[in-house]
Amino acid sequence: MPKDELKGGFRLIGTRPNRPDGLDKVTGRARYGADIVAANMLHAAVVRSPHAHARIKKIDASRALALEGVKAVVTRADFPTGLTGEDWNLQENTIAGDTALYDGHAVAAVAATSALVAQDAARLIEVEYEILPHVTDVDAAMAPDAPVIRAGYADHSVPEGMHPNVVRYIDFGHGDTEAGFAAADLIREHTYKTEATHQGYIEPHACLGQLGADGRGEMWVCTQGHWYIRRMCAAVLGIDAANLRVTPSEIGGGFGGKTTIFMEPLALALSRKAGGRPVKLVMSRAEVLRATGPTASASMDVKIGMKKDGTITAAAVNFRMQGGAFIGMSPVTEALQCAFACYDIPALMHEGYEVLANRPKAAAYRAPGAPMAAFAVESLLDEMCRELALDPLRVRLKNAAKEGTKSSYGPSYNRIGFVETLEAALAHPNLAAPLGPNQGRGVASAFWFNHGGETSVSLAIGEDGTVQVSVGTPDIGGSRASIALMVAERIGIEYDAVRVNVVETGALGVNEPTHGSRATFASGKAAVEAAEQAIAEMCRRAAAEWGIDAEAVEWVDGAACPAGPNAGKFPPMTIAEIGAKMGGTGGPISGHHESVPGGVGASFGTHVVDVEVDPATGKTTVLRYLVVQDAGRAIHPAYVEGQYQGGAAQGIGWALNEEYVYGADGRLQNPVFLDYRIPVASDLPMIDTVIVEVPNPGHPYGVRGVGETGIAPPLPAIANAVAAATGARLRSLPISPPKLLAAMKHK
Amino acid sequence: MTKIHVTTTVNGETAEFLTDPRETLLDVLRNQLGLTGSKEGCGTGDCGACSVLVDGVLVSSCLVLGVEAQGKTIETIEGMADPKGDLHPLQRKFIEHAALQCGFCTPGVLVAAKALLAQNPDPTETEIRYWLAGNLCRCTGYDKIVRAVQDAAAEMRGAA
Amino acid sequence: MTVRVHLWSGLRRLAGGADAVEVEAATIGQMFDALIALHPGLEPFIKAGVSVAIDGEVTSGGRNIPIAPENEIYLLQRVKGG
Amino acid sequence: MRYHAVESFEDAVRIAASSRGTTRFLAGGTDVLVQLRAGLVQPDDLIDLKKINGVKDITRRADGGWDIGAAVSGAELGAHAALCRDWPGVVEGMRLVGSTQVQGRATLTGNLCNGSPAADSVPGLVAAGATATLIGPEGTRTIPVAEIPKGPGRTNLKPGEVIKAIHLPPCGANAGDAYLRFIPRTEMDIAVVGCAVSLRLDGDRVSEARVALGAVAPTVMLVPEAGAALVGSTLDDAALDALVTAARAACRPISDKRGTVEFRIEVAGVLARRAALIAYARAKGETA
Repeated sequence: MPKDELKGGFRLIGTRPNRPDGLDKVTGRARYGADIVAANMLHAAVVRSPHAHARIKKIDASRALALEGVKAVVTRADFPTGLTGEDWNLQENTIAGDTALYDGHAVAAVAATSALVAQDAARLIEVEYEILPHVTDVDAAMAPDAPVIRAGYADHSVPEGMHPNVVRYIDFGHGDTEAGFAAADLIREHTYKTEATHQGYIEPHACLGQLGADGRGEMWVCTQGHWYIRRMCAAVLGIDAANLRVTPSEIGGGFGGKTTIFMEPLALALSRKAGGRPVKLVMSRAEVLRATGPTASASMDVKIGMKKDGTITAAAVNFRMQGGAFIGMSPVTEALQCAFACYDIPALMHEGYEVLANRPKAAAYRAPGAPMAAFAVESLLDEMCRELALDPLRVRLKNAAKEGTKSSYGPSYNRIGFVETLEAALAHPNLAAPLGPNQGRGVASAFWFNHGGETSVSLAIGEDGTVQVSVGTPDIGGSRASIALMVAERIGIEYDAVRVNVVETGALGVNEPTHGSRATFASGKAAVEAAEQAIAEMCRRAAAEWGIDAEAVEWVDGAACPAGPNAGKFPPMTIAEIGAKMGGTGGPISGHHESVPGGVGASFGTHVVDVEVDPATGKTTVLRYLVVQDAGRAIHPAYVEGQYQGGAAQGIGWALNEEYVYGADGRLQNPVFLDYRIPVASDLPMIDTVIVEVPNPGHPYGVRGVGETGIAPPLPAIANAVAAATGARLRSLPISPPKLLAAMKHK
Repeated sequence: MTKIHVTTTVNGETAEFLTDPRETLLDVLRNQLGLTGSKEGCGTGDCGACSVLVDGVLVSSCLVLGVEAQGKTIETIEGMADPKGDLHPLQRKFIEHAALQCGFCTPGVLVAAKALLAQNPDPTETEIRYWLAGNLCRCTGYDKIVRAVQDAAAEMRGAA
Repeated sequence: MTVRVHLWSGLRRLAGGADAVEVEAATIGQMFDALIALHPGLEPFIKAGVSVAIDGEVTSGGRNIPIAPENEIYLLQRVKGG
Repeated sequence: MRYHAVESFEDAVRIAASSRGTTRFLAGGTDVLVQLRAGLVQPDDLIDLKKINGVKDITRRADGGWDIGAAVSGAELGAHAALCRDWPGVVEGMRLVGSTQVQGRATLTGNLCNGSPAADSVPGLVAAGATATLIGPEGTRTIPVAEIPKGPGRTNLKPGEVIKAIHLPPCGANAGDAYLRFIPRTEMDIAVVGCAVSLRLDGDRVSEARVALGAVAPTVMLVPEAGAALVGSTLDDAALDALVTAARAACRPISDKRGTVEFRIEVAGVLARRAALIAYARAKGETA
């Protein structure tokens, strides 16, 4: 790949064409998880535990099975035994064994001829529970008297003497923190808490599964990653992965929550038990909130040492996070790694504990761990800047990590664009907007790694010179468009001449999901590599036709051309001409690329928010919002802006209103959108964006992932703005009006 | 369970179906009439993904029973483009402004926005935001949705 | 070839307290094997899955990835994404 | 479940009386369908009132008051200019219920019969002194709206009774009303606190005032002391302070997922003050 392309000067990249799936999505034609039917299809419903922690003494399905139209009931007894590790965790979460571990944990499932009959039958399945003591709060779960959720699951890292609910301990750092703190003029230390939140995708999980007695099956499912669905379902059911063909539907949002399985194996198990009839299983919103994968709740201690000029001399954090009743789900490692990743700090210590609690098995949620860490660290940083009367953006600039900085999590940075985001924020007009009474401005920054991951892409030249690209990363937010732009740019054809299809598991090698901000980065990079292969082949075909060496042919603007006057005088042979006669020149022309792409570029962001707080009620209104983030290069700027705006909106929701509320009985109190309060249109202002472009040298067009970073800064930025407006500092989220009003009275 | 026969008009065509009285209009549209453009995001009237017009009134079809459709005129997303397939200005502007990411809320937002412009051809940003407050979108932060509605409204005013 | 591998502090306890360990290796796989041979306590962590950052770039940790003495090599806890 | 689309209230009452199981009346359906869907209620008989003649009517009586049919939606209420002029607070309370989509269906009677202490339309009706005509197996009766709520999810309607219509008194001269609620978002939430104020002026002085609070007690309640605090005043600071004190003193809230006891009491006073100022301005003919 010619590196000078990093400088820009593109024909298509950076333009904003209509997305190829747009027409289907504005006409209602696009098919999502629940939008498909199959002949002879059954409908399923799931019986869920109403208890946070309970032994399952008996399940009696006889009344349900007697109901007309009921075809199958499954319990854990219908699943294979002997699974270990994460496979066992997945099975255990799919359907409870001898113990229900959280409110909403699946206990049984039923398939019937209609959804109404299935729901009626589910109510007729009688489950006898012995209620066990439960714990849902992370700090309470670590206390000596906490009920033990699962004994013996702590891994090798956990120090002796910890409660059995503590299952993992992580520590890392560098430098001499003692000396660092000794060199500081100001040391501050506080504890911060964040509640669990949900990804809140509007499309509930839905699938249509079919599995025969021969162990062969198919599944249609809304997911961020159908190979993950295939592998996980196969493991949970004890079937061969290759025998399960999984086709992804269009996906109605995921944000990390659709990177794993929840109820998919139930549909397959019911199908197998019902003689192989296809089974459709669609979650209700309450099921989504109770029994899919919200993020972790966190309790975090932060200590920072700073000189009077704002130089950070040392910092230490201790984070505790619960990710449900299953080991390995809390993003405490990522949270620690992100905590100080924006800064160049000589001495750092990170410690973290993963803790079990009677809550659903956490899943990834947009930059998992980063929002909590940012809330804790960026809040404290802001407090210290205020105390020292320093400008918070300039303090960030003073301590900013740059190319060559040894990162807080270990390795040294390559080219990164954090400084550029701070400079762009400082230059933005929002920073000069006047503030009125009860108004305040807050800033915060954050980092996310981004991710490469297993990637397999195929590309084929059509007989008319158009190009079809097969990718394995579901399109959540415009990745078909961005991949088509890159392929069209490279081949030198029109954007509309490239069709990008998201294909099923049978059509490509294994692909990781659309997660880790990787679709445009990894599938895009692989698609460009595949295009290179096809271009090389097209050059060979032209060379053979012209009777010259393939090396003497170059690819220019969608056509093979003789490279220089010595190669011979031939008119350019266009891709359409090559495609039209490929049957006679050696057969189909395609390109294919499989890799775990390196060259991942981290993305940094800086947000600036203005809020107004009603002094009488503690209600916060977001007046103005600015997102500045390094995209590397924006392939389709409109969808980059969309990621920035959407991430900010989710972060604003997390900061102000969203939280999992558990009652004393361990039941989720707010499993509906009425009370799980995601931002509505009237809650938000326009969200201003600045796309900083510091190209990632590891990608042919300079792409960094852009999807995740933007969710993290709003949590501290809003807390900082609220503190500026009211003088009250909230160290726990959400900043709900009752909490803020109380803090304002007691400040 | 006895099913009830219902005759109704959907997107200008007569439709007949048998429905269990517990089924919602959304169930009927999706499962019986094959009109899966209306989505179920919550089933409780909180998300707006199932928005349709019944006799010209914007409603959540998850909060209407299928039997209530008797004799009514229903308009869904599938009827928004003209019969030749030419998109409504709102549909076009949503694509042009990248006002959709995952696209799941989009049919409901479009139906609701169309109802807004029918009674208020020149809505302010605030009016658009409050009218659409019952249409949850988790992807976009609403910015591009509001811009697309404003732009479509301007075009429709100009064309009128 | 001798490469220098930086450990996160949780691993240092299992490797005699040093923040970096020198082993003979030309690939990531050889490096893992040499680390385990030198400090058997590292085995469960390496087997559970770690990421390897080479010159600042987090790789897949594939065993055949070449490494050289001039590389900056870090072991990292595995990172997920949303 | 049997579905009955009745053409008269008498038929509705008769079917309800003859039902051996659970009966629900369907007007807007925005609460009933949610309960149905969640499995909270499984009616044997669902009686749809919308085909009854007159249930969609908004009628001005000869005395200047208003009769509002049982199936009039929030959107229809809001579109009625004359009613909005007379009782802006009543209408704005109803208009806050749910989304635009919900407004297309939800009704005053449904909001009232749901029995929620947080029902947004009820404080305005109570402050206005609205009454409701009920029809049941024992005949027809008219009672104040304030007497209908009994506790969370419960009403004083007798078994088989249904609301035919809601009646607003004539608003009269120099009167104004207002409703405000507190929610953490801007839309789509259940009220954490609600407050309606209805008052009449004699010159600059308040001659009559009624204040009703929502979500701070098991039912929406009229707070006579709060109204009394305003009477005779020009809404000066002392009167407003007395109003705030009286409103807060009347609160008997609970702490739940939507708010704490302390917050609800505090905000009840804040809303009372703000709603009184709006009602006062409206009574003076100022737009607000």
